[in-house]
Amino acid sequence: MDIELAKKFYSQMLLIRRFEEKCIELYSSEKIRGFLHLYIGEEAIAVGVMHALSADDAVIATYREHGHALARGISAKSIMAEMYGKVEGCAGGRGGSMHIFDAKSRFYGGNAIVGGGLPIAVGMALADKMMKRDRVTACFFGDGAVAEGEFHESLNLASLWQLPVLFICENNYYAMGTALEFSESEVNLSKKAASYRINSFQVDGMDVTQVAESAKNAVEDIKSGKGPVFLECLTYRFRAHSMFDAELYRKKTEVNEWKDKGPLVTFKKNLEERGLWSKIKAQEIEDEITKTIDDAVTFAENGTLEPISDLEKFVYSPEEVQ
Amino acid sequence: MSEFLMPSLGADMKSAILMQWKVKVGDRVTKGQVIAEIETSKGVIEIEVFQDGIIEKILVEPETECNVGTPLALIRSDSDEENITVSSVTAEQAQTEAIPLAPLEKATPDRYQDTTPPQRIKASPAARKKARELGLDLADLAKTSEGEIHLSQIESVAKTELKTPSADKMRQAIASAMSLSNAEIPHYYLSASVNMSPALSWLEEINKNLTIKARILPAAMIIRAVVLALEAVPELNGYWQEGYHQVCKEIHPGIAIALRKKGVITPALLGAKDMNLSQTMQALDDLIMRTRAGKLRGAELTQQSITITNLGDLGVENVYGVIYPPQVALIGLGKIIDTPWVQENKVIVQKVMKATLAGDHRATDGRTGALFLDKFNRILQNPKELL
Amino acid sequence: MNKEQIKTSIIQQIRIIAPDLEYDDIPSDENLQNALEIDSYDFLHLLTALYEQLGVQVPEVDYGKVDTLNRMAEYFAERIKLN
Amino acid sequence: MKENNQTTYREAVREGIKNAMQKDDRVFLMGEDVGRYGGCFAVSKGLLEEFGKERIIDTPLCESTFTGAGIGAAMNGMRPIVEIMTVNFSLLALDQIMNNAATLLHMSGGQFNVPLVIRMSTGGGKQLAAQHSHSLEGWYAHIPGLKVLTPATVQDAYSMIELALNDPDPVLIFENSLLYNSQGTLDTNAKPLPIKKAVVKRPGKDLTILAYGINLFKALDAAKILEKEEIDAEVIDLRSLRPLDDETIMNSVKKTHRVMIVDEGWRSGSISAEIMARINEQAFFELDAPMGRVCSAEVPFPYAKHLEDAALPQPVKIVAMAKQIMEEA
Repeated sequence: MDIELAKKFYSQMLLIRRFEEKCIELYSSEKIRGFLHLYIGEEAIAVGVMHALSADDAVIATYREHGHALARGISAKSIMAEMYGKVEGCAGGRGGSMHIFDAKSRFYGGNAIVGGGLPIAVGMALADKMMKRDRVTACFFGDGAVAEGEFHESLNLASLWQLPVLFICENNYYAMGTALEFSESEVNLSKKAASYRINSFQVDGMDVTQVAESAKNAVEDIKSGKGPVFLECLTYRFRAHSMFDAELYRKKTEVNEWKDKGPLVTFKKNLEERGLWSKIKAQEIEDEITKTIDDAVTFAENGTLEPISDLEKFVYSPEEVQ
Repeated sequence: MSEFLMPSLGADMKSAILMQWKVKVGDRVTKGQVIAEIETSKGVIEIEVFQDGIIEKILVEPETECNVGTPLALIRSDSDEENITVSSVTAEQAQTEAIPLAPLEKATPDRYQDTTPPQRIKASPAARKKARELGLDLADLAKTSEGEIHLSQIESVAKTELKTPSADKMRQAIASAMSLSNAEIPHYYLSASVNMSPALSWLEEINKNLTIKARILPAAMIIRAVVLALEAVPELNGYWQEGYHQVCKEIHPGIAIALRKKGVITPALLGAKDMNLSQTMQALDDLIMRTRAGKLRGAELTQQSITITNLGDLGVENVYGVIYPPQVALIGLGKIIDTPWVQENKVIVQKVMKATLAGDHRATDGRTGALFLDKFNRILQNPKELL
Repeated sequence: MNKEQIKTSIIQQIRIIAPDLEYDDIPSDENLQNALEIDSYDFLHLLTALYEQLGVQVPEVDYGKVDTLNRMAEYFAERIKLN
Repeated sequence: MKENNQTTYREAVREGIKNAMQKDDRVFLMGEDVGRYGGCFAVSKGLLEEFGKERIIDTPLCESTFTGAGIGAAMNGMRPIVEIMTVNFSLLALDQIMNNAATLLHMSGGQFNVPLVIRMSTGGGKQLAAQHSHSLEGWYAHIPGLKVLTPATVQDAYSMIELALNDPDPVLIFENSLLYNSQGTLDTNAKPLPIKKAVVKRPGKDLTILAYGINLFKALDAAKILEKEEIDAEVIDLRSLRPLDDETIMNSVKKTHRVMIVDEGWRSGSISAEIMARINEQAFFELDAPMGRVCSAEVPFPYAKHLEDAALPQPVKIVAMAKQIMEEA
């Protein structure tokens, strides 16, 4: 772990944290509408996994995907503008918080149907295998998706056809308001995935270095043809499922326990043990991030609305392409 | 200085109850710190402040319901001047600008491009159906109207060129007229016996040197007599409308014509004043034929200025008719029958017809009626006047 | 033209004026105007049509001789033989 | 294929797939029992031997995921043909089809195309009872972002494969299961009609009958019967339910002024209802009589033959409806 890597991990995680906090403020003042699912508390997974992926690999995520998008390199400006419904947003203001897309970084979207992205990831990996391309499709989903039929169908196909897909399960112990023990007979999700003869690992989702390490090994295994890998990252979301949620389903004490071992806290302790904390100039990173986020808000505020006359554009491809 | 507002937690949240403050005036607060609890439809939710500062003033007491965007407290930030915090944006500004509605009309696709070929008559199905029912020809109607032909146009045309309405509709029309008439018109009745023998034998002489096609029926002669009498006594020929009596310059007598098995209709013999006897006969012949063929013109159904019912054919002697509003008189002509008649104090047999007059007392009185019957009778006693 | 043929053409003319009547509705020896609800106007029309078809005019004075179907047929039969 | 290019609908579909796979190695076929079994309706018999298991892929029974995999592969450079055995099982894949395939291009602001072809059999008439006799192509025609084709003739069964594969957007092809054995002429180098074009199969002047899929042949049978009763019916093969060929439909209505539709779907919210609404909007003044339609009875399809026949559109029903419309003129 050198200073540059430490700076990268810390600033990416902090950017996500501050970005999501700004979203709360903007949502409260009605600047952002629709649904908003925040990644506060789970930053280490996105940052760790994205570190292991190459630009050539593909990413498929869920509706809680601001962190993945930022970690994948999509600009705070284009994501913020998207949530303002502006045409400068990464999907032209048509997707909103739950549907962030970016062709350049092969970010194939947030998906608002729980488990909806898994079959697509399988298909993308199938194409890569058929065309003998040396790249991985990383598929993020939560513990809620494990209960969907498509989880079983996708893991089975991926293993059956030995497809180059990296399944990353962000197990934050709650599917919206239903705790894990109320939705899964087998709560050890990596053990469940192993039953499909898939190499499955359980890792501390709060420790960015562990996540990055496991993800790197997984990608290497996949690219050496050992078939799909299943990474279960144990984590916790510090905020409600979405903005309008009284969190009746969990205790504050539990939330506070997890906050004490959150991704930023854990990483800071880790850097202090290695004498790196003082070297990364945390305050500079903080100020730079504040500026990035303020610029993003200004960019979004000044964004323009897509003309209504474009409403039907892209329902089908333009005539000439057909 | 900035306001701490009641936050919006979702599109379907319009207001919430401030339950409890976690801080008091003078307390220092830091960005993200929970400073109050609110009660929403989903339960109690903690709300946080979005920048560092000191609680300057509490604006809302606990247990108060406030709309989203209501200022709850004032927060003085450390260095008040430099950092302008977003939260100071009031609720109104906070509203993302309303989506421009103007283009919404443009966004609604126009219903359809009218591509009906010119030669196709654009008539609505309702209009076509009505036209078919009334035997109206759409083609000539289309010539006079541009654009689409709707039911309303068919119905207005029907008023002027009505085909004989079907029997039951006609019954209904007569029924409503009769009930109105009975209810509103104060009728008075007069009758007189008219010796028809002289006129009939005069007519027979005339018919002798006419071919059968030009033969004149007694009815035509009688109608001619009525018209001449009305010229002398014009008050009976007109309308009672909106409370006043209006005498009609033209004389359009409604003639009762029987339709086989379908009741009686009284189309007007338009412009009877300007017809001599044979012209009256031809006009009557034409009117009866068109009535039975159902090809009457609208005016013939609406312009009657008086009505003549000669139900004599059916053996009824006295005809006490009911006036058709808004007309003011009706003349009933009975059956011509052989009757003992006193002449130069000898009793001889003559062909006698009972003529009755129903009058609207609002418009005319018995004296006018009597004058008319007298004139009518004298004309028939001197038939040459009829030519 | 014999009497029967004349009778049928009279009936044909009557059915033109009163299409609702069938052949057998028309009685041979009853007053046509009363039995068939034919008014003076229709009766004149009937005679005019028969004049055009058979060439015989019935003057008003002879109305009494043509009040039934049979008498009318006879009346026409005699006059057709003459001219 | 026989010499004078007479062939069956099934062979025409196979020929279309084979031809496409030979020309473009991005094309592959994926679905239940398409490989070793040779296809539930024997459409893909022999293809496994010719192209191998890498391109003729038997899938487990997981409609949602193998359809989703088709979407993913299409987004990642392939030209997959996903065969869902019957429209009845496609309900399990409806979320992937509607929320992903039909939506991604628009929702991503034009970034990601889904050049995917999904074929499925459809329709009743084989006493398979309620769960195996659905005719839901009209449903799918409700979804913007999809194209819905209903090949009735042997020629279309062949040429629509190529048309669909060349389209950068998802195309669904519905093959009525009773048509697989039907015979017809196939000209493999005939230039295919564009996807959107409806075709007048029997010109006529008194009444327009709109039909698609197997109903085209029921409509043509009915037209023969009507001919004997001096009713000259114009029969049109819609070929595509989305997009609908409004122009051809309205031109025919403007010619005959009387129109009826044969649609095996249930009448409520069906494609026939949509077509009647469009005629109402675009050719209202052309109508001389109320429009008519013959649809399936609104019942779960019964097993017993006499009941199923009563539930299905039949030529005798089409004739009766046509006469009713003619009388109201």
